[in-house]
Amino acid sequence: MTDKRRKSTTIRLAGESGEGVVSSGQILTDALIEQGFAILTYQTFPAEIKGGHCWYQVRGSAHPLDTPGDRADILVSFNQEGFDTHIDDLRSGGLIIYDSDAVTPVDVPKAHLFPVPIGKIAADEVGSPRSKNVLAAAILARLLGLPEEELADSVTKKFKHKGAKVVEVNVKAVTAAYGLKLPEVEMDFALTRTDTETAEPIGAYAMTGNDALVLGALVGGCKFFAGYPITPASTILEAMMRELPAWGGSAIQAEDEMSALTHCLGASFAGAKVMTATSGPGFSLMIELLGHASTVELPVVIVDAQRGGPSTGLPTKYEQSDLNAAVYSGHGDTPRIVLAPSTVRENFDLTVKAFNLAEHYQVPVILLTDNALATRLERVTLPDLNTVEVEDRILATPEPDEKHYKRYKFTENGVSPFPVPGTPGGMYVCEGLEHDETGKPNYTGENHVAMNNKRYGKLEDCARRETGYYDFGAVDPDLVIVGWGAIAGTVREAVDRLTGEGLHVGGTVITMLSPFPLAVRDRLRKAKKVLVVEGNYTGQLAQLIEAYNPIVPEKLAVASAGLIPVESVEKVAKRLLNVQEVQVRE
Amino acid sequence: MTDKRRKSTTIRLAGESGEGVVSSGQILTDALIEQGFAILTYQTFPAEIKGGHCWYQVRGSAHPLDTPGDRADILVSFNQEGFDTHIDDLRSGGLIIYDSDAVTPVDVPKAHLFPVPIGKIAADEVGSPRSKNVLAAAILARLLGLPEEELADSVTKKFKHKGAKVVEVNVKAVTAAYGLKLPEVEMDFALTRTDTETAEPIGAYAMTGNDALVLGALVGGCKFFAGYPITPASTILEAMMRELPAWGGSAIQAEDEMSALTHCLGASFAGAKVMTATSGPGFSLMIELLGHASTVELPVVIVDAQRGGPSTGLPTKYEQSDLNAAVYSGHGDTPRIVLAPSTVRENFDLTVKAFNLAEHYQVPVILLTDNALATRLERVTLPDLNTVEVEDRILATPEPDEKHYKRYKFTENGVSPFPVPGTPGGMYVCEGLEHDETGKPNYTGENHVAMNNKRYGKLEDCARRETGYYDFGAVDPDLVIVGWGAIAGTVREAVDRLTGEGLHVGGTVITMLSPFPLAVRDRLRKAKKVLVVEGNYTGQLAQLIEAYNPIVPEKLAVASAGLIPVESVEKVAKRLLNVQEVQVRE
Amino acid sequence: MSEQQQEYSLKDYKGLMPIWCPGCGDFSVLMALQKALQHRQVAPHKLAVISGIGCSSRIPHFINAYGFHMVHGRSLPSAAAVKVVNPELEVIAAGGDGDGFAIGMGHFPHTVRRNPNITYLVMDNEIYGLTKGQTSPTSHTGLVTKTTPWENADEPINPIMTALAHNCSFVARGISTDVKQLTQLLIEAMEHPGFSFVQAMSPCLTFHDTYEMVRNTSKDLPEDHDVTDRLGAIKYALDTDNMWTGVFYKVRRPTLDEVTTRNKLKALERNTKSPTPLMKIYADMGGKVPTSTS
Amino acid sequence: MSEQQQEYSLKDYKGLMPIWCPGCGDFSVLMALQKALQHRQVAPHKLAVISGIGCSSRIPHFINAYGFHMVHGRSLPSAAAVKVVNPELEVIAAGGDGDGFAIGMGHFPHTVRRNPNITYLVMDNEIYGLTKGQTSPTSHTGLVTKTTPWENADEPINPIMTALAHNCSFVARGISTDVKQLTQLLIEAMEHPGFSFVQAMSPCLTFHDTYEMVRNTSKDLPEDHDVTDRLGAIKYALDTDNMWTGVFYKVRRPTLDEVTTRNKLKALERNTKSPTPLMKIYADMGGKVPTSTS
Ligand SMILES: Cc1ncc(C[n+]2csc(CCOP(=O)(O)OP(=O)(O)O)c2C)c(N)n1
Ligand SMILES: Cc1ncc(C[n+]2csc(CCOP(=O)(O)OP(=O)(O)O)c2C)c(N)n1
Ligand code: SF4
Ligand code: SF4
Ligand SMILES: [Mg+2]
Ligand SMILES: [Mg+2]
Repeated sequence: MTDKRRKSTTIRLAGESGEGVVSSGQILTDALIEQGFAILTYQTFPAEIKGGHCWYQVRGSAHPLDTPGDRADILVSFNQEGFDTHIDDLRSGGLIIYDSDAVTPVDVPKAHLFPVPIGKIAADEVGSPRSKNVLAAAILARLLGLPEEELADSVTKKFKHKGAKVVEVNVKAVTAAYGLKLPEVEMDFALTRTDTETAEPIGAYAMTGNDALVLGALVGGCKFFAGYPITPASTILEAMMRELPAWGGSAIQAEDEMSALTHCLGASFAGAKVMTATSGPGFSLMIELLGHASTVELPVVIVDAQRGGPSTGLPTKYEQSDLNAAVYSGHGDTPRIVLAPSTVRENFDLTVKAFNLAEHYQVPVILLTDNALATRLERVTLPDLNTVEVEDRILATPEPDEKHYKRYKFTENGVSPFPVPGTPGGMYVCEGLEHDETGKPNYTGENHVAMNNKRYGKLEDCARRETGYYDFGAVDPDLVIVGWGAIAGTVREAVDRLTGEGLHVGGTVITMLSPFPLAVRDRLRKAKKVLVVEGNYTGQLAQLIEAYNPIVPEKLAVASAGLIPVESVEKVAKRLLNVQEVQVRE
Repeated sequence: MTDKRRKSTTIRLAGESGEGVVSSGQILTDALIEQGFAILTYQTFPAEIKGGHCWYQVRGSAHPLDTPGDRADILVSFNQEGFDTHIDDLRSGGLIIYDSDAVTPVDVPKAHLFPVPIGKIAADEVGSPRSKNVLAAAILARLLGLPEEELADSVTKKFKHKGAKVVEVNVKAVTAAYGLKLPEVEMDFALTRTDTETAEPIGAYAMTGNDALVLGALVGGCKFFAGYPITPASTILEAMMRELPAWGGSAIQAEDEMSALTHCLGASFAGAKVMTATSGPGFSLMIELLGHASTVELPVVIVDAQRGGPSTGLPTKYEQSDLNAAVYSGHGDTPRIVLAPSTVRENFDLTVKAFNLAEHYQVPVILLTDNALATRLERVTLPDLNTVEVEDRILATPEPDEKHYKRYKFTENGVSPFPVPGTPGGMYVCEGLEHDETGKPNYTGENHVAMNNKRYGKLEDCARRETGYYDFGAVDPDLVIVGWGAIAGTVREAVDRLTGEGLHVGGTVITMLSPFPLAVRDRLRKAKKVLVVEGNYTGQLAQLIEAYNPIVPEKLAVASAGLIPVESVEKVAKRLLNVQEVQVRE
Repeated sequence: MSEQQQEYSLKDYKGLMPIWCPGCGDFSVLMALQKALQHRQVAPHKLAVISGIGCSSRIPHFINAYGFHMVHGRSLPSAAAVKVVNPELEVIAAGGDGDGFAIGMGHFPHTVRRNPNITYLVMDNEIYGLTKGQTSPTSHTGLVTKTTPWENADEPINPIMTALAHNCSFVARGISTDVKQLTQLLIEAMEHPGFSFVQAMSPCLTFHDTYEMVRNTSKDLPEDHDVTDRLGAIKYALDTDNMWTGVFYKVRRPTLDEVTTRNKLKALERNTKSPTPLMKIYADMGGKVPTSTS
Repeated sequence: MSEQQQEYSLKDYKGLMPIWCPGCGDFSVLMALQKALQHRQVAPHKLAVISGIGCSSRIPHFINAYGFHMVHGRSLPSAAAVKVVNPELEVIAAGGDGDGFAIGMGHFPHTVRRNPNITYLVMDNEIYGLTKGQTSPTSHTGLVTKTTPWENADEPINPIMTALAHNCSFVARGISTDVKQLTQLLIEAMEHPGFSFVQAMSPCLTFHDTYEMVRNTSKDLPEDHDVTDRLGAIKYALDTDNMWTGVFYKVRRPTLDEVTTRNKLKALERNTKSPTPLMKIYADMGGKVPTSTS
């Protein structure tokens, strides 16, 4: 079975927040990164500041990864709750490492137990109870096949700034871990690099989705940012506050999300490329201004890093339930572009694209990411800058003594050249009332129709120019599995596995939700069955596809505060194909 | 042709705002009301305070009316702009009355001209330039067949409070009008009451949509209102500020729309039936709170009196483009009920229903009306109070010393009894974070799924209990014309005319947009063709139907700052039926 | 408990276990509030605690009462409405400095103007705690945080001054480290008829430890300070050397619930002679017109 | 016109014909603004006028300049950002009392705190004009309007006091009936480096005629009023007998555009030694690191 699937190992650590779960995971992740492995992480924090259950998952491989993995190959649990909550997510035949002084294993079928008195070793042998995290990380590193010296090096580097004493203790923890007797397990957790030459590049950087997004914005030419803190978009605000001045721009922490977007609209009116970032509740507050941006035709990129909704909801959990909000929110007929990246690399690419489209079409562009994508660390390749296309706004060149400049001039594709304030002869009023070509309020039916045509004409042009989705898997598929956002990785991996089993399954990832990529229709119509996978309750993408397509997609819509497992997708796909009986050779 | 269509006369007055256009129309309308005729008006104001072009249309009949009429039978124009702008909307063979000192008629095909020096008569003969409005109204009254004394009585009543002198002048204007020589016209404008006995009742009250809505709220038990002024919902706020104390309730003018809805949520939490009213821009500002209401399960009625969008848009024009906003706005999976009345009477009925559903399901209910419905004066029948069902919230009866009261208890239909603060033993936290049955925050996947099931379960129950649409016209139609909101009257009248011509056409008015009335599907599927008529650019209802139905409805979506004429609907309907050739006997 | 029905002990006001970081100032503020409630013997089921979002705004869960966890920044309008609908409830709005003076700033002056008879308790840590340490509107100029790596340049909001500017009918400041005084202030605030604003300095150990600052600069308002003297109160509010604590200002104005009740009485009285336009139609439809005597 | 390029006449500032009611105070305010602009010889293409929604907020159309008609209540954050992006523009935010102190209230204190170098002109008619006569936040207690048939019971917002409470760097009041003084105030406001707030009393003849009140109570601030004395200014602001006009207060604080420019310089300088984390990656990708010398 592994022949078609690339070798990877998935590790999950679980325990009480503050116990070292996350730091232990990070030490391991850093070591894997330094050793040149691909990694992809998934983390979930409690919404409380201190305490609460938390877990961290990291998957490592010598090959690029699509998901952080469903079931863990190795589970590490520092306390009983971690053990009890996650034991069912351990792969059959997997290994569970647990603090033997804190956990009493009950009823563990088909798993290997590896009790280690982690706390005790840390306190007594290493001499520092806080070294638990390094100890656990080192045990894991050893299982993954990392040599002791390399891990010691990595730990040394990591703790150098805390002084020699701390380094010494932690290197001791590494030694202790490598001295332990390991259990006999039939599964081989070691990561190997046998076929590195034929492998796809795994990339030079390990970045979070949010960092990739900010980099994309800066490369895309963002010169102004305003935002208000909110999980999981706060780190975008923080990065922008730190970075933008160094890039010759300005960032402002606003008093609320309405102020944030209003600042952006002012800056855009003044000619700058602008962005704001928020999550669901803040996005809901921006709706009036989103419609305003659309009407006055100002470029702006609005990031909605989705979290569990509705209302304040599940602030630290993954969910993809703001699609309807992004595509439909706002009174009146309000055109906007909505992009949805599905990997950390796409967070970079589509942010650049978001700026290009916003500037090209003078329209608000919503970038829908989500908590999983925002916080995951993923190893990525970044493009050479020369290959990155950056578009600027088409500027107006009025006669210096021009009167009644036509800011909203009717053109072929609806885009009117933009006069930057300060340009002689370009004076106009940027107007949110319905207006004529000069920006003067005008409420006649003819004008309203013409202006709606102009505004939606831009979207139509965009729909013609942009593909907005990509396909993979079988060429003439019996079933197409459709996904968007972070869950698309799940679709990719599922299609990979299913085609590996000889099934005619294709995948489609939709990266542009508005304007809806109509060409997707043909592919979906040709397929015998369609399955839409998304992390929300009502099946918002399925409904959107239906709204534009006279076909009935099957739904797999689950909002359960976590990524939908590849297995679930596989199962439904097989049911749809009536292939339950197909024998999967082990 | 008139045999199937009921006799009516449509009058349009046009001129500069402030010239007496509206007051003249109102005098005529009042007289018609007093004389027991059905009336239905349509007005459009300039968005400016003073000046600007305005017009007023009133249709009178001895029978109930569905629309204010497309083309005018009689056009009155006080100035050249009024003449030029509206002459094309005059029915062929109709009459145009104009101030002969202010208007030069050019190129008027198939219309009868009636030049009257209105201004001059008012100034010289009547002795008051301001009496122009009564003069014009009296000419019209005469053409409609109202006896002079009755009009004089009506005018006397209207101006009584301004003193004997004003009354005298205005009665003189009536006399002057009745003394004019009328032109010869083949069309008979007089309203007749020949078949009153068989006619449907035309109702005892002439009310605006907004007034009917407020009455519905008060009858429905509304005890708290908070709002912020905005056209065309300001008159709801004004009426509530005036009325509510007299009904034992309280109303608050808030500092913005977010405060308005927040006030309402507090009052609802305290146990009151609550409502707020706004228009598009204000509705967009309420979105975060709408999602909150949905999550914390608080009853609230939110009126969105739609106007032309997007953004500040066309503040005084009719448009129905907030459907998407009402149905889909808000991050996360956010259940809400959306009702859309289509007549002044339905404004009453559906407001009562909105309260009933809000209270029954503890869910926000959005009532989508529009500028046409809000401002139109229509003669309506109101029901006997005994026939009006009013529902109250199901209250909790906790044990006085109960601990951890289950405010969000799972039940059959998702509705949990409500503890009014002050009730011993019912203490809980009304929680916008995802929560368990007691209201305690809970972010597990199982709980989130269960709570989404609970919240959407209420909508499913509602979809089972409520019909949400009604049909008329042919029983087994070849074409079904679908409409919602103010435009539904247009659909009714069109179906009336088409069936009158022997065509198998049916009509469907959708009055509940969320949860979507799935039974509508069967009717639409059975029809050979479906045509959706709505006053917006993107065809929002058509898309909504498509989102829930694997059929392709044809669209007729027009946003042209006015009602879509019945004629246009007829034309497209015929095209779809391939019956362009059908001879319509005159 | 049924035997002592009339007597509420401190533990009768305890809700869920607080989930704040050890050492968080909010623990003491919660304690002061519970003591004040006990002192006033407010029946838990007649108490409504309404908050926004933030560490501090979690407080409704920690009190045995009817609670309402609103969205971020909007506790005040809902708290005011609760009092309008049910004037018999003791209504407390509570939250943080970000909740109240950033996203909630638009509602504060207007709630002050309407003067609902509620108490508003702001736990001011001069930082955004829940979102992990960003600059807040009360953060001092020059502060370096995750969102002000180049130093905060803004003039901080002065909550006491803001309240006084709008003629807030009760204005006081306490500190989490003096639970006794804070308890007293909260008792007085609840007893005051009208909108009572209490700023409680409540340090965030995790993201911006202001314990030292609070200790070093706080000082009781002088005994002879006249609480009816608005200008005098303003002087103390503007003092940048000392962080004065105690009651700054107190004035009696008609409360929102008094006004709405008065309007109802006026209107019901008028119903007998000249009902409102819609009330007339209602009567026509067979409805019974409510009057002040009915 | 090209010959006199350097000289702008009053008519160079005229835009579309105002559509206000005859007698509306806003005509005079517009005139004063245009005169002030002419006095300062601001090039029309270097002028940006940003407003919210209301009768008064229509003003961008009536001035020959770059205009931005924002949504209701949100002129300030956009005006501030315009100045940050292009400090060479003269930026004026303008609007009504409802726009600024009802729906826009949340942004006022925060704009004051950040101190962008812009001028904010509020045309205060103590009513909602455009929506046809509802009570506004500055309407006096007791006023009867369409929305307060039972009398307005709220304490009005005092805009001057509000500005002073947040240490607004320039605070002045003028009246539409004294165009000369108002012109002078606007000139001074534009010249002041920082956020300049000018309240212009501007009666609405149609819905709430305050001409008489303005005439009877307005009074020039005494010659000897010290504009650097915040408490002194507050005293005049709180005076309920006289409506004082003139400059109340003036203080020099770093402006938002100065701060953002300073941060850029700091950061660019640091780029040479230690670029920011993402700048490092950018350099790896082949990007050129900007520095203060490049
Ligand atoms: C609309 C919206 N924007 C942003 C947030 C994120 N958020 C939650 S609490 C908070 C600020 C908390 O600061 P404060 O009110 O001072 O409370 P503290 O945690 O310091 O007690 C923010 C920005 C949110 N929940 N909703
Ligand atoms: C979000 C939103 N709410 C309400 C309105 C309606 N509205 C337009 S102007 C206005 C108030 C105008 O008052 P003010 O700002 O004092 O200006 P004035 O007309 O008196 O000059 C209101 C409530 C709106 N346009 N947008
Ligand atoms: S983060 Fe700060 S405010 Fe929040 S609980 Fe911890 S100490 Fe208290
Ligand atoms: S309504 Fe009032 S504020 Fe508006 S233009 Fe007329 S007078 Fe001026
Ligand atoms: Mg705080
Ligand atoms: Mg005003």
